[in-house]
Amino acid sequence: MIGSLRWSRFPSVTKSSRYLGMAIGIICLVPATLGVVAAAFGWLPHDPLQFIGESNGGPSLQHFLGCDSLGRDLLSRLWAAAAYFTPPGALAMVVALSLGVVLGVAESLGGRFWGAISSWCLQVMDSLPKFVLVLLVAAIARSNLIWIMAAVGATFAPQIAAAIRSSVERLRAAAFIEAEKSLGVSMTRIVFFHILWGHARHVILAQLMSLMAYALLVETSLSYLGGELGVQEPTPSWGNMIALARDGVFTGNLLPAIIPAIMISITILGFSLVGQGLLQLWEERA
Amino acid sequence: MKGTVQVEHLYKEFGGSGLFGKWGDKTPALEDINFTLEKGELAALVGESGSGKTTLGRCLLGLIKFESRKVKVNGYDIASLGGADEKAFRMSAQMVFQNPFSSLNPAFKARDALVEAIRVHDPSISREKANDEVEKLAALVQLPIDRLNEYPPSLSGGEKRRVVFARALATNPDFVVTDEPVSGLDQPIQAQLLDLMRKIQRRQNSTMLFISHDLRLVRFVATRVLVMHRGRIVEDAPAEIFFHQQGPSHPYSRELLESAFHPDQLFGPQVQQSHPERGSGGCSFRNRCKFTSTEMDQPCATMTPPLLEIKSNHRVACHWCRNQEADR
Amino acid sequence: MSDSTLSISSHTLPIGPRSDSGRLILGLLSLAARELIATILVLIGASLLLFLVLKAAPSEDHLQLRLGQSTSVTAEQAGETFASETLAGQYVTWLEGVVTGDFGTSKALQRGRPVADLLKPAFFASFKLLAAGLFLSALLGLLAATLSIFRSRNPLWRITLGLTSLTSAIPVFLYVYALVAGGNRLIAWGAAQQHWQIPGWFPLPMSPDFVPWFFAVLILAVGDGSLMDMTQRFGSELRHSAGDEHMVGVRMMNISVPVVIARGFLPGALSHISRRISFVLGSLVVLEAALGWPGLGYLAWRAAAERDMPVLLGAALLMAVALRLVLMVFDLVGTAADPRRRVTK
Amino acid sequence: MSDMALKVEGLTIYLEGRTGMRRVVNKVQMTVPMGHIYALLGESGSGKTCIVQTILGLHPGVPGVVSGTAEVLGLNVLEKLPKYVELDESSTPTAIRKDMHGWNRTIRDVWAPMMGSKVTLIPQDATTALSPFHTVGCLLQKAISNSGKQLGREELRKEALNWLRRMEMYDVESVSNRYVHELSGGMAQRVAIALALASEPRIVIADEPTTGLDATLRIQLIALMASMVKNRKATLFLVTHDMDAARILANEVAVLYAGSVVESGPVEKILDPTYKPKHPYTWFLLESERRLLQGAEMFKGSRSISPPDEGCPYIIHCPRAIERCGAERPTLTPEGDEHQIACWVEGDYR
Repeated sequence: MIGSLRWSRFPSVTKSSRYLGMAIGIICLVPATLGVVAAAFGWLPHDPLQFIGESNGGPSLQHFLGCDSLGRDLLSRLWAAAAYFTPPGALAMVVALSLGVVLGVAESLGGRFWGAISSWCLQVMDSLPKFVLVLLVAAIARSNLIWIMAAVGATFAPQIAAAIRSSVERLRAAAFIEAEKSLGVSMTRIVFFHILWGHARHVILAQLMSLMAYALLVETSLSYLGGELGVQEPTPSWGNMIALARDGVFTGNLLPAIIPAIMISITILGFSLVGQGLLQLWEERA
Repeated sequence: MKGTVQVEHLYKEFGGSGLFGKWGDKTPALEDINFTLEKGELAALVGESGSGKTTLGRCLLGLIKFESRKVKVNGYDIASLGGADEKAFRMSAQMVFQNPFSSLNPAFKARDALVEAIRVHDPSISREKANDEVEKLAALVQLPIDRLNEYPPSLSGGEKRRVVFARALATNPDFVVTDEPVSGLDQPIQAQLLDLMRKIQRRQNSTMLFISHDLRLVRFVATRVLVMHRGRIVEDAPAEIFFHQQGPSHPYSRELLESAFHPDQLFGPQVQQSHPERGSGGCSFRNRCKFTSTEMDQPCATMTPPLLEIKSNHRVACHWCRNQEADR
Repeated sequence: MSDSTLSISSHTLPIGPRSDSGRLILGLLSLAARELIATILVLIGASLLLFLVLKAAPSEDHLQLRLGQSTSVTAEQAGETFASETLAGQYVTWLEGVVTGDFGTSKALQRGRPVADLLKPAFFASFKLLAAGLFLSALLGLLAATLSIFRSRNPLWRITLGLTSLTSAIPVFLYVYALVAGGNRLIAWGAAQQHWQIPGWFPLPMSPDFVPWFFAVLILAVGDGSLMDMTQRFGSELRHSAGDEHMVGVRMMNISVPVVIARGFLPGALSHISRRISFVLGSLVVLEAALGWPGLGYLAWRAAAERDMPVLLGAALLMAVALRLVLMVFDLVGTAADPRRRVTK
Repeated sequence: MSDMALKVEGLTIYLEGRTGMRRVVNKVQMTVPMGHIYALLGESGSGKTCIVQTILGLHPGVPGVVSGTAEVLGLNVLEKLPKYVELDESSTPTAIRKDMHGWNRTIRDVWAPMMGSKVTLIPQDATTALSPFHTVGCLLQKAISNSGKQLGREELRKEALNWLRRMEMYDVESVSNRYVHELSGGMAQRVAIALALASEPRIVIADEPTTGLDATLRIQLIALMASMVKNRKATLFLVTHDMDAARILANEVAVLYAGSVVESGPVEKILDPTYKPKHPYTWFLLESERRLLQGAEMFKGSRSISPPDEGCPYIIHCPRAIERCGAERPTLTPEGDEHQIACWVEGDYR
């Protein structure tokens, strides 16, 4: 009776504010999603690579957000950049998920030998600074975004594995895994259905959200810094759009620099807020 | 073969460190366990916590590795289970775990847990049919049907135990190990659950190993009592003898029985003494034993008493009891 | 009750050192020894991983590693002998050089200069920045977390918390861009107003690099999600620590509550910080690259841009070593703070 | 100062549940004189622990709405709570007090001088409820110095060891250097009893001290507590569902069902196996114990998941309920010497 009531000296966050956070997060993700959808269906207002407008032209009915210094439509480029980033970003998620799940499950359920081996692998990955490893891959792969994002995913695998490990430890301490085993449930079903889907789902999703935020951060940072490491012109990226418009500040052309900056910030904010909301949802349920 | 348990010379050690578990100290958990159970028997395994009761139960179901000459449950050799054999064995032997709060996945409804238990051995059963089965099971363990749609955290302790019990019964097992199935519950609920268990066991004529630390719970349920102390079985007696006729023989069993039924007699100054170190030879109970004398040449201090029959079906591991029996 | 502890009502305990401090020191020493071995193993693994990544590249980048590692032969000769070795042989040769402090020579960045000479001064500059950034981030995060817990129902604090999320979502390179642009505008404005003739008009001390350095630290502490992450993790850690079951006993015994909360909080917080270092190192690279400050991060970025592999690998390994050592120290501190982590198996 | 150690009147507690406010404790009345041992007997979920935690201000959560008075050593500990009475005529809560600081202030102002010195607690599970950061010796020394004794360092140490010896412990030096999580359940519980008694308290509150222990160990601990408490003439407020413990230790007992006291009186009267209880729930408790011991046929279903808001909480299971039981909540009425029953139907049950 009492057990079902909420007990905590410091109630974490009220329900309303949690949903508020999630809602704000989702709203923040809307512009980027719109871009992906628009680009996928070919609804972009203009060709993002064509010099059609006047250089640094202001917003008009034809160009909603104006044009960049080379006369390309800003809105089209903005959306095209989101669409261009999506497949590599998804790849990062896939890599992180598969690597993290394999290593995490092997670490916590693979017995002593495989456990030690995969734990070593994870520690090795974790001990190298993520961004530097990505730099290395970027240097080798000659700024191929697919490879860069695969590296981001790989460096994020320890985080996924940690979520799985803590989940398994919890269930094991609770004798749950053994109970299922004695029932005759196969190990595959225990791992995928009970542990990954039933227990670790929220945490893994939250980690994937923060992975997406990080991947976006890495991509834009590399593209902004230049040095043939990130996305190269003329392919649009929010990072190289800012880099191109960097000096516009001094000539009064703020828009081409500020709009991608806002897009980057709110998209990252959206990913982190959704991830945070998922974590709180999980914390409350557990 | 179904419903029988044969255990010969079972040993189990815990511990060991390093990559392959080869280094470090090992703690013996079970030493030289021997017993057999016939079909339809309800044996109670009693002893204080840490005596290895649960470990023995897990060994019998092949959940952990152990060393033994022969352990056969339902006719399956547990040490060499694998493949199809294992699947069939898992269907015929079940365990009700100690902690129902955790042996159910909090993310799935009670109904889903039961459906899974039914469908895991025969995936051809449709969901609707499995649902019907589940409702039958719920009726069997006297769980209201509407409680099946709750998530485990919102079930009460007794209800959770019923769900866990129903899950173990889902495959119609011939052998069930119930590990402290009612501990931590209120007395009325304990009584109800025990009653239910006994009825079901009689109806299905399955063999059951009932692990408990409380002899009161065992008294009217068990047909056989196995007393464990520090990883050894020290007494194995029919319930009739243990509770009614002459009472238990081993001093430890006597103490257990007294603490359960006549707590007042135990009052007064007690001398708490250390247990002898494990594996140091001699009887593990000797320091607490009322009957052993302090002379060191006594066999109690030097020789581990073997589990020997003093009467038909009644085996005790105690030097003193054997002497008594010889004197008689 | 686990079955491996067979001790209820048995009152014997394994004989060990009597005093608590003795046990603590012994336990920590053995832990430190074990961790050191693990660290060495992991670092070998890290170097192997780096080497393999380089080797996997379609180009012959990995051959750069041997360039100039020994001085007696010419670079070309060394490269040729290196190329003729087996993969394992190449790795061992490289690792041997790295362990003895010979990272090879720079290929593009400062052609011909030993990498070790480049890395050493850069490392200390970056380390200072990193440590300050982490410390500030932890401090701000702790502050925000404490407020969010103890004043959780006050709307003002909610807004503050929302602001931490918002400020934290802005990437470091944007902050740097804004900082540089803002600074330049300020200076330009000053010039336009002819303020440069008036001594002391500039509101901040211009001379030593302290002010920009402090801003850099602040950016490192806030940007790239650092502050938000710290606040969130610290908050949940504090909540766990303060809501732990033993608080009942602690309150009833009149033991100081804040001390107990802090001791429960410390190990988890330290492990969060150590997990965060890896990310902050990335921010450091971006920060230094964007500001053009000499440091390990700048070096790494330049090396990557110019495909100067010996320098990049050297920087990565140096960062890994520092990271593992910090991790080890944090683990020891956490273990010292919480006796529950000291259980020797 | 009154000679009452603990006096609870009309204590009602609402807690915030998933489906809104929920009444967990309803108008509980208790008086515990100095030197008495009072047992509050109830099944799990009947609100026992909630009562203890509210009285002690140890509520781990926002306590919701509390009304009534609870005097500990003559001091109303609920008094300083801001807005702690917020019930309208039909006693439905109108305001939910969510101000945790009021609670903390109460702890600081009212409880601080008593906590750990005059009033102590024996927790349910000592391994998790005691501080994990202090060794047993350190905890004991703190408890001893809480009593106000001025002792030197060496004396404190010796006294702490003495306490462990009194608890029939073996190898006390080694135990006192250990942390609580390194002890077995039985030993930790002994330490908890020693801690509760070492500061020479006026009242010891024991929150289910014997649940979760082995059968043999449980009896040993009850015996130990009996001898320790009785020797020291301390007041003990025992909250338990263990009828043996209540029988052996207590003078007086109150039976709690779904948050209300249904019967209270001297132990030898109420918990005597031969006693014919007046209240059907008490009868049910005793009868199920008897049947458990004798192996007779058991009852089906006892617990109500949510008791009705009005009327007798036991009405769902009561075989002799009359119309009045459904409409009006029975109040505790005296029935002979010191014996009170809350039931509208008069006379013995069966």
